[in-house]
Amino acid sequence: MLLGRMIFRRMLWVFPVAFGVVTLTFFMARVFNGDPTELYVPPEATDALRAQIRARLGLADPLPVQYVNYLWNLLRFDLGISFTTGQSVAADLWDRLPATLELGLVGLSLGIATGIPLGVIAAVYRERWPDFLVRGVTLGGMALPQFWVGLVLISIFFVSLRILPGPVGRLPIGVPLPAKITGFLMIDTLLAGDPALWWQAVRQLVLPALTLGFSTASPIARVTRSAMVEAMQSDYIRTAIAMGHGRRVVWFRYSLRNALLPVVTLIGGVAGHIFAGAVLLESIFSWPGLGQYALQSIERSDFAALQGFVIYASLLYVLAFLVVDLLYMFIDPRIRA
Amino acid sequence: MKIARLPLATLETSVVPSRARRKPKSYWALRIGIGILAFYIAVALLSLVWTPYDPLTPGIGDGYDAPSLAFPLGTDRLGADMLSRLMAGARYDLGISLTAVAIALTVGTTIGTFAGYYGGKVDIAILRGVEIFQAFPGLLFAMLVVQAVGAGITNVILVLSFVGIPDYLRLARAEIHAKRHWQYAEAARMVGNPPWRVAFRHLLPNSVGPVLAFTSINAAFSALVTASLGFLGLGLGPNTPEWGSMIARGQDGVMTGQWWVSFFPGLAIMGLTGSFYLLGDALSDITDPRRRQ
Amino acid sequence: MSFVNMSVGDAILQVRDLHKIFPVEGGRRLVAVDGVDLDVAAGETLALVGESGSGKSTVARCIVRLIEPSGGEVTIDGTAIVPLPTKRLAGIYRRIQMVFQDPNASLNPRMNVRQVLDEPLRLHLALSGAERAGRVRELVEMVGLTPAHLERYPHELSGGQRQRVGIARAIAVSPDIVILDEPTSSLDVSVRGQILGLLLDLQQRLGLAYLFISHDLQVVQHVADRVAVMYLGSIVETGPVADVFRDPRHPYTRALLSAAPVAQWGVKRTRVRLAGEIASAIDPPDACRLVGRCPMAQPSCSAGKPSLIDLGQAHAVACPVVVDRPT
Amino acid sequence: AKPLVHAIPSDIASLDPADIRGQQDQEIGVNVYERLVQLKFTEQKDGTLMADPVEVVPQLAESWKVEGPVITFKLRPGVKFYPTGNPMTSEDVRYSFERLVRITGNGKNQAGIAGLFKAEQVEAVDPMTVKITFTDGTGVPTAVPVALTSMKFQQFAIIDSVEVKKHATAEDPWANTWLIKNLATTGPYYIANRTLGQQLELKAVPNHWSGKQPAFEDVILRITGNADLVSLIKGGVVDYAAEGLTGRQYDALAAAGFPVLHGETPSILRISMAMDKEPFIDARVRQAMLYAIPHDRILKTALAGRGKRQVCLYNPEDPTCANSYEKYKLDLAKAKALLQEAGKPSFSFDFWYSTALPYNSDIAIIIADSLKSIGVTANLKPTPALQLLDAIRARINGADQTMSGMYLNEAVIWLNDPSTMTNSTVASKAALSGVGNWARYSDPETDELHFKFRNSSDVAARTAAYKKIQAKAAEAAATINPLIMLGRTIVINPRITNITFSQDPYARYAYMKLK
Amino acid sequence: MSGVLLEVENYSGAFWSPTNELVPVLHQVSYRLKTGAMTAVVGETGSGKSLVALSIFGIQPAAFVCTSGRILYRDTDLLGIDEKEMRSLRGAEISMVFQDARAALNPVFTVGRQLADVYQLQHGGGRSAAMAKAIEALRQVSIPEPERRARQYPHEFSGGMAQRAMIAMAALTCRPSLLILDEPTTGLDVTIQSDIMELIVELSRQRGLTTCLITHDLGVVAEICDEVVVMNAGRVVETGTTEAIFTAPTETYTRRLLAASQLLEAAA
Ligand SMILES: Nc1ncnc2c1ncn2[C@@H]1O[C@H](COP(=O)(O)OP(=O)(O)OP(=O)(O)O)[C@@H](O)[C@H]1O
Ligand SMILES: Nc1ncnc2c1ncn2[C@@H]1O[C@H](COP(=O)(O)OP(=O)(O)OP(=O)(O)O)[C@@H](O)[C@H]1O
Ligand SMILES: [Mg+2]
Ligand SMILES: [Mg+2]
Repeated sequence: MLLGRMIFRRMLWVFPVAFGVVTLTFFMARVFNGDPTELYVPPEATDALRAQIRARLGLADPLPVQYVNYLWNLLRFDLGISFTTGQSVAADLWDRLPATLELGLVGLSLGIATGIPLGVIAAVYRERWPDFLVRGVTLGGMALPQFWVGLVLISIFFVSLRILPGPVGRLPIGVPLPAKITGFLMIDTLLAGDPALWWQAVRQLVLPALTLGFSTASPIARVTRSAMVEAMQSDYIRTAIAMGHGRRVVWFRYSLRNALLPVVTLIGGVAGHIFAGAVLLESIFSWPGLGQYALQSIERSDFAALQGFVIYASLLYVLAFLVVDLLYMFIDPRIRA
Repeated sequence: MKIARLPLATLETSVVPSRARRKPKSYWALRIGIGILAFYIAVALLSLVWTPYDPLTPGIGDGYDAPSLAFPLGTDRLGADMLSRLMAGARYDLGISLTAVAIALTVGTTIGTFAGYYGGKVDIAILRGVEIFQAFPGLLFAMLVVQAVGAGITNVILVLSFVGIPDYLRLARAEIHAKRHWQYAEAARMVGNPPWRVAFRHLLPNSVGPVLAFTSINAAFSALVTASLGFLGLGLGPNTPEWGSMIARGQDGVMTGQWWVSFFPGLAIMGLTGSFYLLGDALSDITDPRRRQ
Repeated sequence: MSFVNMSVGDAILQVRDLHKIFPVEGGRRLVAVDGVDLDVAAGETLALVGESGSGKSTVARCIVRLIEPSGGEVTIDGTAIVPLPTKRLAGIYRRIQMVFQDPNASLNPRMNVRQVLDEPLRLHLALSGAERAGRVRELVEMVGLTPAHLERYPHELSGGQRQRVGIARAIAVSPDIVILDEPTSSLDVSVRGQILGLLLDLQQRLGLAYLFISHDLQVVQHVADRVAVMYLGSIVETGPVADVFRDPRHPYTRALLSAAPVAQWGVKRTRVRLAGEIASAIDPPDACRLVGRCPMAQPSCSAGKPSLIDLGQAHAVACPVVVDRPT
Repeated sequence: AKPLVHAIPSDIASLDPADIRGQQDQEIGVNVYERLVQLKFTEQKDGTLMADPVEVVPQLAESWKVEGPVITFKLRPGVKFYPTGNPMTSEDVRYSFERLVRITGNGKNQAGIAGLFKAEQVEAVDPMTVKITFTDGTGVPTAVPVALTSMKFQQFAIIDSVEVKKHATAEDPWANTWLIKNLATTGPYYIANRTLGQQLELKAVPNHWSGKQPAFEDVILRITGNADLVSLIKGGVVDYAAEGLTGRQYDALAAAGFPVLHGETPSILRISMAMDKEPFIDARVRQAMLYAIPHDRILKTALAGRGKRQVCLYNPEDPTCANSYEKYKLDLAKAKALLQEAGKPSFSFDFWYSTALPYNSDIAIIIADSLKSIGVTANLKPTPALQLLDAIRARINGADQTMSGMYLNEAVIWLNDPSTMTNSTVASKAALSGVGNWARYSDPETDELHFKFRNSSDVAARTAAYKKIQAKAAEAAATINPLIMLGRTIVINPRITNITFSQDPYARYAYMKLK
Repeated sequence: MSGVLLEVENYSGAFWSPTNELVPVLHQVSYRLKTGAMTAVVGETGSGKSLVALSIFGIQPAAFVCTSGRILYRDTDLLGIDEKEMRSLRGAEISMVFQDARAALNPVFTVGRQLADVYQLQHGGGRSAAMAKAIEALRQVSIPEPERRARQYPHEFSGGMAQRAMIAMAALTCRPSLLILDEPTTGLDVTIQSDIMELIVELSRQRGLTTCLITHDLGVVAEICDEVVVMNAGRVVETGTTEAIFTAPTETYTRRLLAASQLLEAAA
């Protein structure tokens, strides 16, 4: 009951944050980015034409009126029309979401699936060679720019070894997408009963997912390691050992469960970032996801698209932390008290 | 039964190796981290007075000259000397991340200390505001602002420090908030210290550990973001020998065999961020209260 | 109102009807201190005993305004501390000081002994640098340290030495009364004796009054003139140490005294047992706080919280049951 | 058969010919729509097709008649729209052109250049005949010299009026929203498949009216973002790329056996100097800048040798081209002397350019380096496109004076005619002219000549006038000083031939063939 | 008294200091725990009481190095056996109760689950049977409403109750012969302390346990222990029966310790 109320209170907090984010985004975009009219007019247009367009874009109103209009439209999920795609921003985001989610989920799972065991290994072999190895590799994973790792992987696996396909997005060129059911190619291809297509999609996914996995596994491994080290020095682990529990039980059941708490927080943050689009990564792999969309809108000052994207990304971030907090309430009984 | 009092034993000679589990941490991470950082600083300082060639001058070589005696790290697309640019780049990447971190650190911890010590409504208001700012993904925020207000060192530094402030604020706030009822803080109040003195003289210096450890992480992040901005062409001026933009300038060589143009700046970035991370590791270890006993 | 815990002579510290309520999760109230009256006379030691969580530290912290009391009055030599605007607080710290339980935690790890002792002098007294240095040296010697210790940092001192520094800091500005919150409980037995000796010695030399908080009854017996026993935010028994220890009246006092083992061979105790664990101080009912654990509980115990009943010779107890039926 | 894969840097924003928003939209436009007339190509030795700068040949119009300001088009019979099957009539042409002038956007502008301002100027005489009366900006019928040539541009595409009208609504009377995403075309290709942000697949229209089927039944426009094109081309996944590659990468691909074709299309790099502000008030200072431009270095280092020096204000193939800028060869001594003479031996200024094009920075760096040797410091100001446009506009309108110094840009001279460019960038700022005159160049004689001969049909006098204008501009060295003709460089898979080059820098898939 | 269950023989050890030197902390520690007896190990903080006890379990801090000596349990040298053998002894033969039971219980599992896990480990059997045993054990240490308490988490327990649960785990769900208690009542309330001590005495009498009680509370020792080992600065100073130690201490250190805890001549 108390738990329910805590969850509810925590969820309510999303709204003021969302409102803050939207307001900030709006004014930041208006104040910093100037007048988008120029995007809509040919360079040699006359001044009268410009005024006409300005009015059509709703930019002739005073700023507060624009702001209220924006909020009102937002309530109806209307984020405006993107100049570069000619689509409604909401539809654009929705279209690109599956690509980002799919890559993000696979990359994140990869990161979690390797990061946590690596962290555990490093912790239990603390200050011995497996630890140094893990720490060295993960140090690289954190210190190397993601775009750089991606480039290197492409040049190795596509250019030199030619065992993986090039960075052309989710499917090889010329291969049409299966009918959109979930938007996830891993699922839709199978639903369409086309395992060959599934395999093609998997091959396209390998390099970007590896890059993403590498850069997410690294912090996860490091946090896991230090949390495990801390947990393993705790009194309750000493108790578990003294009661005769075996090493595996001690590590994976008793320590890891406690060590997971900071890891969950980290994963929440990382997931927030990833699902908001790994900007440079998607761009390098021409992955048609939200990150690439964001980058393009930044490069072309696509006002509406950018604003819509930032709102989406921030809300996602807020939601990720909401999920983390809720998870926390389930993992850590102390918080429920 | 009574055991005779044992003679004052000097250190036993036989060390039983099977029970000798491990040596405690020698500060290798700290040493390596400081070593690399010192090297970078030295290079940055040296580049102020000497580089093999002028790092800003194009056309010294033909462009894409492979590493040779004349150009130990080759030349870039415009024929500028890579080694000179790499050396000068230390100034920018190091300078930017350190300055940004210094600003974020100062502003963030000051506000955080106030919020943490005084608590109450102001504290809650600040925390909520910070939460909103933190909802913006850092790199994206930096890209957005730099794209909007324009490139340039000052802008990049300001944006990076702005991105960092919330973290310091929260960290300092949490530390101070937790410690403000510690006995030495109360003792400090009882000897007549005004609140600000308790907060800044007594509490804050004792929270440097976590803050310092985070500072390294933040510095690494700043260096990476600087490089990413540079890579996107959103960073500093176009001819600035910043490593990220150097990678971007050399990106076209990756697949055509001129690997050195983007390889060396990549290495430089990794060295710098790596050393920051190592320092962060070491510092959080060293300042861990359990180690301080 | 009847102040049964009257001290000999004039009270230098007076606490009247002190309350402290902490708001806790779910809008509930934790009543940590529930109407405490205390008097401490100049040069006297009043011990405040009771189990963990009974509110001893909270009383102390309210008195020196480290936390804001929810109600009540505190005066020191006739000057009010509670209530008093926070801005004027600094002045009272010249009259009243405190020594904390954990000498380790109460010293700033980044200040050496000299800085620790210099700070109160600088903040309170208009002294020149040289005068302060002299005073600092005087202080360390007074607490049994040597000037060589001045440059040391807390981690370079033993627990006993740290507590000496804490004591020196408290007496630096020559207060009238020092509150000692379990000053020896985190020290080793062997050091405990030395610190207690030092405290008694200082009391004699400087005419200090002590409010001595402890749960170690042996120590209390050793140092205190009078004792007040606290249970869940209220004082349940008070009186001269000798009387209370010889003839404890409140069931809780008896249980407490009988639970303390004596480090002597062959001494057998007859324990007065209390059932179960200490109740919670959250939203307490208006009843005797011991109800439910008390072996002598009567139905009437649940009807209202008993107040102290004077037994004469400054001995008072908050239990009508034992007053009616003496042992 | 294997489809033709064309790598494009970003997705298409709009398919509506009247509302074209970017380069990508234009590229798709020339391939899916058709116009009354089209470019005239001649095959070169290397197998590429080079478009004639002026002459046009019939496409949807079978023939036409020019009578002063009036052009009467006879439409080709039997042309059908795909997929509706509606026959093309004069109403479609009239409707298409009416949309052009009604919708706020790029099309309206282009129509104005051609001399088309009002819907009433287009008249459907009978189902197969359209009569257009061209006017100047004030509505006076004038024989606009570029009227016919303009008709070949993508904006003048003929759309299926019957189908489009079905999608018109009260808020959107011109069905703009529908046409942004849908086609109503007679063209050789239709969009078979589109994945937003990833790719667009074209298929040849079955039984096209021309009776010719393209060699590539299937064309895929693949959005590659920042992905490395070299690896994609080498890996054989991309057949055609014209953007996103550096000179070095072209060289490397050429060395690897991939045909790298360079066409000298009139894409001109030019600099303007703010002549109303220090340090560029003195013409000698401006001339000194031009004498310090290292054309050869720019060509070699930044452009890998592709391109050539440009010495005319106008299209070099234009008869009005007078080579007036020939004298500004790299001559540092002369530059120094001019500065000395002007009493400004050293100064610094802001050097503006857009970040949109990768080689802009390289060129700016090289120019700045050269200027450094004559004691002048150029503060590079790479600026995102929107901010730059904003600032430029503010300066031209006089709303904001923060911009000064030098401005580097690239422009394509689509029309082989001097009037449009002169009107926009050389003539003084007025309601209908000077909208691109960043330098604020102002010369009464130039203005007079321009307005007098702008629409003149006296070819010789007109040519002389513009030569005069050009010579004056070169002397003043302020507005749009031409530096380099960049041209267009394309890399293709060796299996492909018949690549087209034209003033509009676009690929035309229907012409391409397999070797 | 009868035989010796455990004997610590000349046990010495050192810590690696941060500067990579070996700092000796235990010097030839020797004492015996007699079968069925309750032996107290007393001494000041840092005298090495816990370290020896942890060494018996092989769970001494990682930086600790044993430099010499043997720990014999039923004639097996515990220092010589491998991890697997050691594990089979833990809980089954030797069991331990730690100070601060709330920290010694895993915060993210229910108390019942932790007890049941140990029961299953030691005795096998199904999960629900183990849980029933766990509840039973909680009942035996006088925890009211054991069914409900078993479903609670350690932070929901008071210190005294957690210590009871800890004792239930170490002495009841495990069935050891030797029970080591490291300051089991420090930090608890005085009245609760007495209750816990009484519980310990009762259980060890009932089950015939050999008990080793580490404490610095001499009052407790005087009251309940049979034998006393006095340690100081990593050395055993004196051993003997409680009566002997309290009535006729031979070493000055022991005398000082006794005097201090009785607050005799305290000011000295
Ligand atoms: N800041 C606080 N917020 C909420 N509750 C508090 C706070 N400080 C103390 N309490 C509660 O007030 C009650 C009295 O605490 P206090 O520290 O005064 O007890 P004590 O008698 O000094 O105990 P101990 O012997 O453990 O020091 C306890 O229940 C405690 O949990
Ligand atoms: N991890 C460690 N690193 C270095 N020294 C240690 C470590 N743990 C314990 N020591 C040292 O070992 C010695 C013995 O410690 P031990 O914990 O056995 O003492 P103890 O008698 O149990 O004390 P207490 O009564 O405080 O529990 C002490 O001097 C202590 O400082
Ligand atoms: Mg207390
Ligand atoms: Mg111990």
